Amino acid sequence: MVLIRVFEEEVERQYKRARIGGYCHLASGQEGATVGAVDPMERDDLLFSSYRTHGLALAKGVDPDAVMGELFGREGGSAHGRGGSMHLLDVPHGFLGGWGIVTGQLPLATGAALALTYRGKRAAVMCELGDAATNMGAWHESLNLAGIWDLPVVFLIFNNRYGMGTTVEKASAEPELYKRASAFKMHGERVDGQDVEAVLEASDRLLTRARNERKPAVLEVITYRYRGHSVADAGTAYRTQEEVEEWRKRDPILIYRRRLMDERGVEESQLRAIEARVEQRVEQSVIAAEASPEPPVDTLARHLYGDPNSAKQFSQMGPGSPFGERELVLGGLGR
Amino acid sequence: MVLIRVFEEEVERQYKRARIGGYCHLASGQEGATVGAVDPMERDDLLFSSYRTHGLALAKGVDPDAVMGELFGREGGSAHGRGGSMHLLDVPHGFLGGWGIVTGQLPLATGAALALTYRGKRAAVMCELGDAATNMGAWHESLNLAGIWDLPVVFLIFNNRYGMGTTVEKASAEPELYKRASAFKMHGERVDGQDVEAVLEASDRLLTRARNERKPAVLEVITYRYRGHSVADAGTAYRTQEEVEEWRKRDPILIYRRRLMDERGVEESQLRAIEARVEQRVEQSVIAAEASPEPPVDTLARHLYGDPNSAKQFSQMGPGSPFGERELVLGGLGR
Amino acid sequence: MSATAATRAPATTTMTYREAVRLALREELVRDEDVFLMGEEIGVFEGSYKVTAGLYRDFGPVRVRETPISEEGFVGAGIGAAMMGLRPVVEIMTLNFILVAMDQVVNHAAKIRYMFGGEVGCPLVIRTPNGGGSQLTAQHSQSFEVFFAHTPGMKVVAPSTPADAHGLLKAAIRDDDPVLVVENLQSYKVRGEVPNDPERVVEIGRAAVTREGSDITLVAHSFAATRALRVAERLKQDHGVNAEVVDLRSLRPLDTETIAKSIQKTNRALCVDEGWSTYGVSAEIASRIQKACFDDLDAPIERVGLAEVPMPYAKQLERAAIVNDDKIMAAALSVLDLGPSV
Amino acid sequence: MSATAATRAPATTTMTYREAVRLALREELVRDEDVFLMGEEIGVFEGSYKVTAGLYRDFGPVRVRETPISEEGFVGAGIGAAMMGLRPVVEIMTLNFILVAMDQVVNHAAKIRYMFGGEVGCPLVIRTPNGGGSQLTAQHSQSFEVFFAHTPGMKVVAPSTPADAHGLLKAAIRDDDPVLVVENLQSYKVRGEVPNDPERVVEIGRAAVTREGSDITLVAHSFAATRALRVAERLKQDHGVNAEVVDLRSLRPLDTETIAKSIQKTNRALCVDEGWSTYGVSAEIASRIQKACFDDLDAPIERVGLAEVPMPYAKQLERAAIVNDDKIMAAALSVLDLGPSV
Ligand SMILES: Cc1ncc(C[n+]2csc(CCOP(=O)(O)OP(=O)(O)O)c2C)c(N)n1
Ligand SMILES: Cc1ncc(C[n+]2csc(CCOP(=O)(O)OP(=O)(O)O)c2C)c(N)n1
Ligand SMILES: [Mg+2]
Ligand SMILES: [Mg+2]
Repeated sequence: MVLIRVFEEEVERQYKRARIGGYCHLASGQEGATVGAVDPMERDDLLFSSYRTHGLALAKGVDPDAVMGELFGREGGSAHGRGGSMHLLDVPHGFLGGWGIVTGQLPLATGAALALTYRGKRAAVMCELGDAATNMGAWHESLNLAGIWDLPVVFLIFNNRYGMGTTVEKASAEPELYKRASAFKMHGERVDGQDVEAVLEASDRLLTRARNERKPAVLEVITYRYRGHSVADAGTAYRTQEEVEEWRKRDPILIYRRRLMDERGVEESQLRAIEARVEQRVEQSVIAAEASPEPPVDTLARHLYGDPNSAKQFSQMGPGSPFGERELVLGGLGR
Repeated sequence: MVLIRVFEEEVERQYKRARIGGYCHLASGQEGATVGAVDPMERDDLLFSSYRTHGLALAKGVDPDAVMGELFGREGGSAHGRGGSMHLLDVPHGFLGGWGIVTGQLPLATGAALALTYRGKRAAVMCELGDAATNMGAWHESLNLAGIWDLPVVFLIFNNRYGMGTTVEKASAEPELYKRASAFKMHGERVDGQDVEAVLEASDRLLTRARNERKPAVLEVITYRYRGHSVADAGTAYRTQEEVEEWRKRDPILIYRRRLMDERGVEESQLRAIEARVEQRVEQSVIAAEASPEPPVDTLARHLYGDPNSAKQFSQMGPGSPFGERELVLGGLGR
Repeated sequence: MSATAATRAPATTTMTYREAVRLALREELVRDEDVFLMGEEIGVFEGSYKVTAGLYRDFGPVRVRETPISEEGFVGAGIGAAMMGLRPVVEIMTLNFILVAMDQVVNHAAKIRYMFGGEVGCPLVIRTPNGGGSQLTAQHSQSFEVFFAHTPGMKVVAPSTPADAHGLLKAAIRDDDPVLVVENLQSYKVRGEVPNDPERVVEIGRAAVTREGSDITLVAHSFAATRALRVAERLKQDHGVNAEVVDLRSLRPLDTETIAKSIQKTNRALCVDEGWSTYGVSAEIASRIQKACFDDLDAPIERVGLAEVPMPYAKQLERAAIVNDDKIMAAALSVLDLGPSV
Repeated sequence: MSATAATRAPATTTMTYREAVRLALREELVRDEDVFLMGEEIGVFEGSYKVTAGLYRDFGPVRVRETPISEEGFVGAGIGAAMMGLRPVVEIMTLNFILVAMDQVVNHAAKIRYMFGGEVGCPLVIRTPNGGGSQLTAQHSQSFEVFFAHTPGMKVVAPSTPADAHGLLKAAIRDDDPVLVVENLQSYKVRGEVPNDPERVVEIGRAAVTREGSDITLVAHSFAATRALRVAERLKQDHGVNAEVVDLRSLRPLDTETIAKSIQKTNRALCVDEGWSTYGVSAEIASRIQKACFDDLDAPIERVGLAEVPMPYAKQLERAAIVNDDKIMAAALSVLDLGPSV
């Protein structure tokens, strides 16, 4: 949690210094939901997320250097600088991406779960989405498919009360989102996202159930984002400063920190030590990102196609092609 | 009911004689559901339907001559021969079409209901769809919008047990389809479609509620189609002959006929008289269709655009246009 | 006094493209009770790109209707409302998101009037910005308006100036057929003069010669037309070339007459497009020119567009992918036989 | 005995296009455990157009997966499964219905590999028939494969013969990138020879000269390529014209080299398309030809396609709208200066 918090604070600083560009969605306030949901995941379990993806990637074990590198647009980034903040990915760690179209990741997660069953693997898929994403048709189709095909997937709703500036009550005819699982005879439940251990317990239970019984489920986590929808949004037009302050009092890190000290006899100094290490780690990720090379311009067409025959397939497309395309792309496919 | 039954029997005959072409979806067996649902509709109420539309159009008061004329592809048809079996329409009678894309009519019906509230009209929209259509995303989005905006629309599910050859149980994670309304905190109920009066009671109640309280609802009507999915489908690959026979025993016309005679003291002769009139009416619709002119080929581009300025807007598109387009379309817009 | 004041009132006002769109919406909302706006975050949030700022406050939640994230649902609802005679103006936050509503636009809005033999219409407007150039990456930087220009039953306009953004949007709102109004993220900042006349509309289907020239014709739409003008000036300064610029403004209908007239004069043509060239807008332009101006052309028609890749994130990769002034310049010189053809 | 029998075994088998697709699916299902089919009614119902007849019986519900009506959902599920290394072959009942899954194809399948810097791929095949001509009307008669040909990251093939339908589908299934295989409702009935070799594939990106000629080149794909061959024969018989026919087979990549070579020989070109011409496939073909063969052309490149209207129902109206042999004939004659240009 602390790593994510500190990491995103650094991201915001770097964004202001224009070392990071494009859309950038921070999640400070949602660390309890993030860590609680992802911690029980096993290495073979697969995680899909929306565009608000930094924390989830880090929680799933993606190297902070690869995350910061991607934000800096460097070859060392998890997508070699092609994806940016919204499109982190790390297949070896089972992080199947950061996706930018609201609810676009749900059908994909459903298909990944189908692949697990097809291959007879004992693993589960976790698919994060926002509260507002439950109003998209792809939500309905994905849950229905997961239901009729008994797929091992947990649909994880991070209900932070708003889709950009729109409240859940305004956008969803059934604002208790976990209840929407009933349209698919699917289990759904709701948990307090500011209590990391509560989230962890529920996530662990539903993931285990998915792995062992091939049963999909909906887990709604109530949480809050302190910052605006993205760095471009002040986050003040649609909510009061008081509301934000109220939520800060229930900060997931604060709550857990207190619990560790008051109930688990952890010393302040121990926590300080962790925080110090975390800050170091984040600093190091910036250094690593700076050290990583920028993608050379002549690799613009690289990664467009993956089939080894692609260059050959396109080799006769040259004549009459528009200005600049032949060298740029037709040539590039060879590389 | 009898009119619809006899009319569709005639349609099938004419299709075999190649006077009718394209897709043609018959609904014999569903007459109770159709008449029961539509009869309580007032003239200002609006009806949207899927492609299985003949019965619904007739029930809403569309002239049989206009329906048969459309099937024959004549100018006298309700869409002047441009739409065919799937695309009947009659705005004056509040029949807002026959639509071919599964669930495509739901967002439209939602928008029509929105227009009614925008104009402060005391009327309701009824939108028919099939059981399999409840698995499409547009179903979810439409019901959610109707829910948050309090729109006067009744979503009418004709659950005839199959989407082409796929059973409801195979396609829908929640096979009790009316329960899916709960994902939108919406009222849903189920009724026996072979008992026309039961359907009528429920439909009347929900339409009245929609008009007076601006409350949307889901009405699931359990029914059955004797014929295949369309005239191209024998309807034998995915169900047994016994099953069809069982359902024929609960034929909605048979049931109602008995009730009228046994409980309401209606004379057989009276019913015979009605049937005779109906057969005459259907014969007459064929004669009218035959008498109606075919759309002249030089009107191919007519109805493409409706704005009076369209011809002028397109008047400078001519140079370099593909072979045959200038006369065919650019010219046609003038007409 | 007031009379003289009136005569002294300026004929135009300088404003941004964004403000021009906003003004058009405001004027049409005032003019016609049947006009209403629908879209995500267009109310309290004032629009993701602030186009609708102030309208929710002034016209309220019925005329400026906030929607959930349900493009297929609310675009379809707009179509249904339009069938009932209302004039919905639906905002899609960016063009990229219209893909989830594609069926409602192509299979419904575009088909309705014809499919029902003219018995019902669909006076719907969908307005949405396209374009890239701000590191928004693959899923948020597209310009595939050609999909809709390919679809009979649709009308598609893509203004590049504040005056056209204002006049064409008003024309679209008053049109009885479905019109897609393509705005552009880069164009929102463009400033220009807009006539002070709430009754002025810009006719759909008319291209504009935005710069007179004799040596080559640059054909473009949306923000590419703004770039083309800049490059035309550079061509003059650096090479003494007089380039004519045709701003298409409308993609369907397409004003081939104005394009052809220009090339009959210049004998050379370069099509510029913010989107991908292959199977793109410039393909249609080039194929019509070659037919209409077969004997007038001194050189093959050239096309320059977005590199044929999804938009990459890294700044310098994105810069290499988009159609910048240098690329247009180089392409123009190659058409003029003054530079290498790449 | 058996040896001689083997040598006597025929090198090809005559079958319909429909049977050729079915054979390719069967062979690939046998060859690779990772290949599976998904789609509506492809199992018990044996496919809306009976393409998958017998496969459900022989391979069962896991390899031949029946889906509910949820194109967006199961196309996306196919993409997700492909990201995991499986090779899903998704059937969309007809091309018209892919519009509800447009976002999954254009914003996801086509973007994945590039957007993630090559760290994950999408070896997905979507196969679906396009076309009209059976009074299926506006929402069920379209051929907008150009939408996908416009999209970098996609590969699009559109075979016209049983041999190509067989060989290209197999190539698509074995390809590591997303491939849209466009079949055609009219083509399903077409008969032809298919080599008896389960290892044979037809290379993606290669057009075929299906008829040699010297006077004019007819460029077409899908069922239009079949029509073009018929018209070429008529041109020979009725006018002594030797027409060359280029069957594109692949739209992205597009084999411009083969097209250009042909026109450098014939000096005249007619593009034939079952779909709408404006902003359609033939626009790209024509604009590439005019650039590649600028000095070779004796006449403007002509295009003939579906009338620019939604498909009407009435038989004679539909006949007037579609690209029939007479229209192709007339267009060819106009290119040859043997007939009026309309
Ligand atoms: C289909 C689509 N429509 C609109 C958008 C623009 N958009 C991006 S995020 C967002 C709000 C999503 O809110 P929610 O699902 O609650 O997730 P959160 O941002 O709160 O994490 C919107 C409207 C999009 N990316 N995709
Ligand atoms: C989006 C879409 N996908 C597929 C089809 C093809 N199709 C037409 S009807 C149908 C079955 C619909 O079944 P149901 O909703 O139960 O209605 P019924 O035919 O039983 O009245 C299918 C798959 C279509 N028209 N639209
Ligand atoms: Mg949210
Ligand atoms: Mg059904």
